[in-house]
Amino acid sequence: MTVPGVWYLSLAAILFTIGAVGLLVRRNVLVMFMCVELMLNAVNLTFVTFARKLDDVGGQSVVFFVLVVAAAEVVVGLGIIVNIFRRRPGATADDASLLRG
Amino acid sequence: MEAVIRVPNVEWRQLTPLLILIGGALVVLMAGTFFRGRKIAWLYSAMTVALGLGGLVASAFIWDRVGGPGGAPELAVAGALVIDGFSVFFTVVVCSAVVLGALLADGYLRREHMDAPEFYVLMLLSASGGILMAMANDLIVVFLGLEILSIALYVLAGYNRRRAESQEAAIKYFVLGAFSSAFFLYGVALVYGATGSTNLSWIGAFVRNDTATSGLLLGGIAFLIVGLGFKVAAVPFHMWTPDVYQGSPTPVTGFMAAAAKAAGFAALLRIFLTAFYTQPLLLDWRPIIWAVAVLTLIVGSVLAVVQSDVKRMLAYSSIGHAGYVFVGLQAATDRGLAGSLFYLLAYTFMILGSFAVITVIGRRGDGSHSIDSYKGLARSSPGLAFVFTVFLLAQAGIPLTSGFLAKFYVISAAVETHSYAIAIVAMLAAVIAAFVYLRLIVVMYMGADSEEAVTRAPMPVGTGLALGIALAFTVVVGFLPQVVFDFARDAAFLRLLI
Amino acid sequence: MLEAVWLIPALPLTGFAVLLLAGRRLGDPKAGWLATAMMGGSFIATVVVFVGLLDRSEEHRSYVHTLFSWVPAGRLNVDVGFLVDPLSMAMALFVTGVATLIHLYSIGYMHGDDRYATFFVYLNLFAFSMLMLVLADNFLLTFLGWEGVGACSYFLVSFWFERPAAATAGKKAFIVNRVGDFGFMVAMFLIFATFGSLQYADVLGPGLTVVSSGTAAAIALLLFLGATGKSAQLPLYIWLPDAMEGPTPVSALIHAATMVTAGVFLMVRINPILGVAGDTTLSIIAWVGVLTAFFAATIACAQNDIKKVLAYSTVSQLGYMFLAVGCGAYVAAVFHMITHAFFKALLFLGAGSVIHGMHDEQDMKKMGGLRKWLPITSSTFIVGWLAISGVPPFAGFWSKDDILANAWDKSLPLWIIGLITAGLTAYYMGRQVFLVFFGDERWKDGAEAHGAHGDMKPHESPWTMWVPLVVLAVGATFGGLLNLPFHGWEFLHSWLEPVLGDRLHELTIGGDTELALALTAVALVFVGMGIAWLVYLGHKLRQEAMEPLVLRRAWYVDPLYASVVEKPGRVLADFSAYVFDKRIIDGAVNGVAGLVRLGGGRLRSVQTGYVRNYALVIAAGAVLLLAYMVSRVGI
Amino acid sequence: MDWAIFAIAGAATLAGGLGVVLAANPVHSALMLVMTLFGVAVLFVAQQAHFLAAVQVIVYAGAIVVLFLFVIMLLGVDRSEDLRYEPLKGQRPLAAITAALGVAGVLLLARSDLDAGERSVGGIASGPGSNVSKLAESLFTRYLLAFEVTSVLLVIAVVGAVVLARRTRENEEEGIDPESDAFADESQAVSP
Amino acid sequence: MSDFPILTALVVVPAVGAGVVALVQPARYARWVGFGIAVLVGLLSVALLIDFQSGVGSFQYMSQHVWIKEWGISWKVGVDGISIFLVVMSGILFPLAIIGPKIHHDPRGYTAWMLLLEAGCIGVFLALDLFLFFVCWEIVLVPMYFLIGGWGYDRRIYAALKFFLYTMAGSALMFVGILVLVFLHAQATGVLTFDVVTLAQDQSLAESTARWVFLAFALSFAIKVPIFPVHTWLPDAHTEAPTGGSVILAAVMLKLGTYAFLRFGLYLFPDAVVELAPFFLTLGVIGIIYGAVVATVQKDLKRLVAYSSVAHLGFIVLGTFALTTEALQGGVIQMVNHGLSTGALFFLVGMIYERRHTRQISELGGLQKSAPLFAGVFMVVMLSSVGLPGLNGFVGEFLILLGTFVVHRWWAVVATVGVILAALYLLWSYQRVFHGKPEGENVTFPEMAWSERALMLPLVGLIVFLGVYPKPVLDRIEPSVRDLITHVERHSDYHQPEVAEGEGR
Repeated sequence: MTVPGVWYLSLAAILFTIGAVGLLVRRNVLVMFMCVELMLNAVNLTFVTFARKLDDVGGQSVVFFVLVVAAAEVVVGLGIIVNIFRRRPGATADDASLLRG
Repeated sequence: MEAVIRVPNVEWRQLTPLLILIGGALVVLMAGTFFRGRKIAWLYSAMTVALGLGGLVASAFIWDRVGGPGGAPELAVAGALVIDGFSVFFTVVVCSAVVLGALLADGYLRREHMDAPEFYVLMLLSASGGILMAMANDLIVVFLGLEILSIALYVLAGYNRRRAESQEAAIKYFVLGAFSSAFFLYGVALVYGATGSTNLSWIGAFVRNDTATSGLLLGGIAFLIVGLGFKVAAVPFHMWTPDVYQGSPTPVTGFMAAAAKAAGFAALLRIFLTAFYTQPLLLDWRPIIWAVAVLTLIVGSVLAVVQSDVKRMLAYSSIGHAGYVFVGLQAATDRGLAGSLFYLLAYTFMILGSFAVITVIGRRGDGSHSIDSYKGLARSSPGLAFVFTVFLLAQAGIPLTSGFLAKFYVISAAVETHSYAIAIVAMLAAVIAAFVYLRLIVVMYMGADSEEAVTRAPMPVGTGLALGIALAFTVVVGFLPQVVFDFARDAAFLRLLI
Repeated sequence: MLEAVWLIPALPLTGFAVLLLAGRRLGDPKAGWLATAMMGGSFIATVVVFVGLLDRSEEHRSYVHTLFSWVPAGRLNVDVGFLVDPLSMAMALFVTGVATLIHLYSIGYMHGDDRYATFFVYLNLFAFSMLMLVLADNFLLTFLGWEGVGACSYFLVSFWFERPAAATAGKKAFIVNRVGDFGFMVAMFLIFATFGSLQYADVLGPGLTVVSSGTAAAIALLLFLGATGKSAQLPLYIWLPDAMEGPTPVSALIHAATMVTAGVFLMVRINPILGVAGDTTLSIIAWVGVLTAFFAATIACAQNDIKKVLAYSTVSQLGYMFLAVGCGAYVAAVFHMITHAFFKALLFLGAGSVIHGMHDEQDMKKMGGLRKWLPITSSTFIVGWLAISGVPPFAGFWSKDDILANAWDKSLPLWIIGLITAGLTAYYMGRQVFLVFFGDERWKDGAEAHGAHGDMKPHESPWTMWVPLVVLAVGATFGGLLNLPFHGWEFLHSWLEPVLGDRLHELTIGGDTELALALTAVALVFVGMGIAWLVYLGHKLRQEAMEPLVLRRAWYVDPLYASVVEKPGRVLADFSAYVFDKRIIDGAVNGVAGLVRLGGGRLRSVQTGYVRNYALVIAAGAVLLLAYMVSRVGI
Repeated sequence: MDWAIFAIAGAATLAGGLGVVLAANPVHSALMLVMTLFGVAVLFVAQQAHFLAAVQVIVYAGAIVVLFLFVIMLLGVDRSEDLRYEPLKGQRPLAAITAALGVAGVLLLARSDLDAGERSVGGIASGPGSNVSKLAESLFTRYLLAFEVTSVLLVIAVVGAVVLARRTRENEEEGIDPESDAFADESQAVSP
Repeated sequence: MSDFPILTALVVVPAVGAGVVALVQPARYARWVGFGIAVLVGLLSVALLIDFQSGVGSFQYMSQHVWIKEWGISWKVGVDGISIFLVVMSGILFPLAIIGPKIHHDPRGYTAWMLLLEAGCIGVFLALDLFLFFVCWEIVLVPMYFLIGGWGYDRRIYAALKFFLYTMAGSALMFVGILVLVFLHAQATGVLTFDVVTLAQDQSLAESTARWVFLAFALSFAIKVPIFPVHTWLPDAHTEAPTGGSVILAAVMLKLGTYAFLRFGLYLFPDAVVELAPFFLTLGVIGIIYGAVVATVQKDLKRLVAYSSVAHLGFIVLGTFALTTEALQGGVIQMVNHGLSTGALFFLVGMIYERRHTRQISELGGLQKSAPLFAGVFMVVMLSSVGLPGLNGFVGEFLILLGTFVVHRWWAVVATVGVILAALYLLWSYQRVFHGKPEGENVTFPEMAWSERALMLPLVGLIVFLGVYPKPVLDRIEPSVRDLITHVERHSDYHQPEVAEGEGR
């Protein structure tokens, strides 16, 4: 018996939330960024689940694009991070708080 | 199994603006690889301007076919895009932003000794993302457009590597942008689950047939609002805006404020006024837009009051401007839509003009943005002060500027649908915001004459040109708006194409 | 000839205009002569018109000459037009006459003043305003004159504006008058609302029959409020004594002979309304009049300033006139007004002559024995004294007697108070004459003490000053002839008949009673004079005992007003301006701005600069939207 | 069987996710991320998305996580982060509340009508034929534009990376160090 | 004259003139060029007055050009008896304000802003299209803001900001009000138009809606007038503005509010006005008394005059809401009168400041000794302000009170008290400034220069003329006022009460 979609979706929702919370509580920019990846994975899982439930391959295609986007984001994001934190041990997001108010 | 895939027809002619920008970007990139050097930096700027203008011209041709009262909107590339007046309108907005942005970037890049070609490449590609969002008829295309627009902007925001603020802007924009696009994507997923497709036509058709309230769909809508609200800097998803606007290189800020916001709204308007434009759903999302509009108006103007950095001030005020566009969306009528469109177009010129001035005043190092830097500007460069004053007054919504008509249009739409409360809030927010602009004017014209002689900031040709264009648009449209009013009205024809 | 009526005010106006433009160039004394000539011309014009009116039969002695439409608005139409009738002509005659004399007097009196021409500018303007007041054919134009004389009074009282007292007095005169004008204005509104017009012809004519007595009473009392202001009656008399800060001719002209009688004139003018208004209204007027008369007389008994005495005396005499009006004895009122104009102008000018001769000394206690030094002045002054005291056969006797008889006719208390006042009048005027012209030459002590003025000698005035004195003395002596209480001699009575119509008051008492009353009054007058003689010449009684502080301080009315009106007003105004307006109203405005700033500051602290905070807000926003959507679906 | 796979893979996914968040050392976080990615890949397979599962492993685990590790090494930020300490007051409780409400919200909204949508709009996923060819057909027909547009994304990524990584000649000439400490003026107050 | 678009010219000439002045080289000619343009406008306005048909109540010289087609927005201007004199007054005062006061820096900027202001003000008086009206209404804020902020005194920036924001806050609501009116009208009749005449004729709003919309309008007007309790921007703005600015502010800009009450209040919302009249009458009366009381204790001469404006404007409000022919006529003529006398007062106070560099009453004194002519002129102007019959101020005040009394007895009676108070504060301040012995610098206080005499002559001349012979003015005002009242009567249950004998004598 196949596992009902709702289980997958719940799992995805929880994963998404874990990612979101991770971004909120972690100070290391790289870890924060990994958390974004967690969120994207959760979304991917959701898409795939819906694709199965709807018997529609479109959902899977979308995941494909998400992967590409994730890759591009990672490249640029890491570039930015490298640029900033090359000399900052800890790569702490909280350090970037010159601008405020 | 031998599978034959029938590749759908690609309507190249309808995509010309997009192709011009993307292809042009590649050309610039190539040129940049082969010819470097500061001497020909202007060339890239000129190319970009030419490409932007090319986009405008191409738009004009497309407008003839699809826009206007007699035009026939059509789907393109297997229903992934819609070519209609609306998309053409935003192509015009974004291309205008490209032209102005490129004009003022030239002087900036040379002043700051920064590499030119990649800047323009990124700008052009980013613009193409924006146009894509406006044309998109598929949520995943919206997402891709959004990412194209954003990722290029992340890089542009951090383009000035000598300024810590620029770097900080980039990282903040990037982290939060990625965060919010995850939300957007989750929204797409939920909508997909609820309707079976990411294509707006399908979604719309499904929603119209299916009367049951779908929780999934509503959740999806909520997350879509989060993602796009972030892009257009709507409260409470606005918090990146002041920091990023302040930190980014000034021309980038201008471009970002104009193009990214326009593109975000393009997607928002299209999604909500086509796919989700059904009576039961309207009841669900209109109150959200209402609340977001009110919050955006108030927070934007109130926070602008307490700023002392001009870029930051305008960042907050641009949040406020987003509020007005929301007022038009909230009306959810053709007039409201037209109002939002007109607002965005007028706003594009006002804000780019303003940031052009700020670019000049920023001086070498792009650092002097404190309000004190504007002291006595009316004496040292009266022309610049005057032009800035016009832009500020336009943003304040003083008559005979395009800014006034923009407010007039959206608030008319609100009033027409009997949304009086939001109309009043919008006008009061305008008063509060006016304080901000007046304060700047005060400093320029009436500030205590500082002891040290105010040196005249050098004014590059490109910036001057950008200022001239923006000024001309703001004033001429402010006085004789008929043509642009008609343009917005005809473009504001959003219908679900199936 | 009646068409020439416009000339009467036009001539002084011309004088005003010419002097305004060229007065400085004309200089001293040409400017004065020009003004006097204009005034004289005006007098002649008045006489001409008067003769013209005489030509007409009694029932046609009312002629309106309209110049142009002044304020045509909606249903209101007010013209600049002149009403020539017996009352206005009687007034115009004595106004122009007395004014001419005082203009003449001023030529000498003002000689050497820095702003000689300016003085005549004001004087001519005053004459013009007064004549407008008198000749107007509607309430509004009368009000124009009414306010005009008030303004001129203001200019003239504060003529020597360098002196703070003069400046304050002028202002006070104007403002107190304005209080009265309030009544006048409201009365006009009521008249318009009732009659739809402000023309005398419409209001006082046949239209009057439709008016209820209540409305009429309201109109009458409101106008009377105006009259109490202009004619210095209780409770608004306070400005007149202070107004003595002005040059003496001004006091004579404005504050004795003409302007202050405008209130009486107005009351007489509206006699038809008073008729409808009923007895209560008249009683109020009578009582205010008689009380004022008594009250002012008591104060006059203890004043040392030569002009202040005359000022209070004027207030007192005006009280008599209102008493007459209140008794319905309009003729008596007008009669007393005219005789009073003669003798009071005479007294003032005489006082001015004394002051002039004494080198601007006004304290009677520092005078004495001036009889020898100022023969003409003193003799004419004594004539004035006798006249005002009511010694027969001087003018004052006849007019005062007429009033007292009418008071007796109306009510006994009125008569008694009026009678006592007559005695007081004789007393304080006697006191004045004795202090100034008789007794020791006390001014010598002062001069010696000061040394500087050791060679000061009082001197008689130039002819331009004493000629008017003589003329007025003649008037004060024989003025009674205008209206002797004998059949066939009541000229004024019959002259005013067309104006008064059936309200013309006939005494109900017999000739014997009248005679008895007159004798009583004369007796009392002599008693008053006698006491004055005892105190101030005979030194039989201590002067101080007769001048209690409360009277010297004029019953403390000024301090009373200061503490009841001025001080609370001041506090209120300060509160309004510096607490209410600044703190509360403007504070609210600035408070809103402050609130925005405060809100901005608070919101600003949310914008911490930490990316994770921002992300939290985004997430929270997303959750909020979700929560809303959940609420849409239902849990 | 399906349940078992789901349970194991799901547990791995969640454990990996929690590991990413809770591991003090970023390197450990990256490794935990790999675990999650594998878990998700398994779940893909369980739902007939074979091609995606492969891509997931190749692209994510093979490229992205490796890139992360590179950067961690490059920046030398592999020191542990003190997770007991949170400089931003209230951040954690609020994050927890938000998360709880968020999950609750999504689940409440999703609970009733899971497959409310139209079926097979983008092409049937089940039935004969390989998953790869079906996906390919979908990508080259319905999602052709999106597919093409991803190229722009990649160009941007390349250009962006170049821009961000390059040392500019001008800067060196002028003696301006492009890497000069961006936060020279910023005090370290917020760092633990 | 029939073909010449004189009304449009009255707006366009100064507007273009402002641009010309801004570009004139060299700058020192700018002021004279500006003056010439302003005089030209003045002559045009006088020509208009001469050609104006008296006895006609409807709009004259109406001209209309489509501006934004589908929105029913057009450039529609017209003049009637209510607006004509305000236009002429502006035409006369602006040249004086441009050339009269001393300008210590950047005369070119000053002149250019002045001309722009003139265009805006005249635009408001002539506009018969709500959009055009609003545009002009708002646009005047900008030049005035610059005039106060750029050429004002110590606290000029605070004052300028306050002025701008306060007035803008008011017009914010009116803006919404305009749109509500227009769109409800469109929904009721199917015609989207901003045309004032059409909107007024159709009266398409429901009663309760009309009340709210009117209140939105009224708030904006009330702030501009200003009516108690939204008056506090005025003392600051008046005090800190340069002389020319104060003159225009008092003489012309405050009239925008009172005029708007007539043209866009009574005309568009007759029923709501009738209903709310007691409220506004009360505010007007409070303003009269309150302004006077507060003026009494002011220490700054300019501030005192400013508060006196609050009181005087209270009269105009009273006249407007009394809704009788007399009161309305009085209100209209009082607008002109107040413009002349308060304008002149501000000129004079400005001259005092130029000479003594102070406006503190306590630092002045005895000026009548040093400068008798100056004092004389001041006296005449002041008496006009006090409302002395024979000078212009009286005619308006009297008609207002008279007309109010007919319908609202007690309001009129209380308002009349204001007449006493006016004398109190003005005379008292006159005494402190001009009477007494001059001391210190006041001894050498210079007499009026010829240029100053030339400046004051037309004002004093008009003050006297309008006091003595207001008939030509009243005659031209009356038909329009009559029409307006008839309009109000037709669209509400109000009827002007009869006075005893009806028409005239």
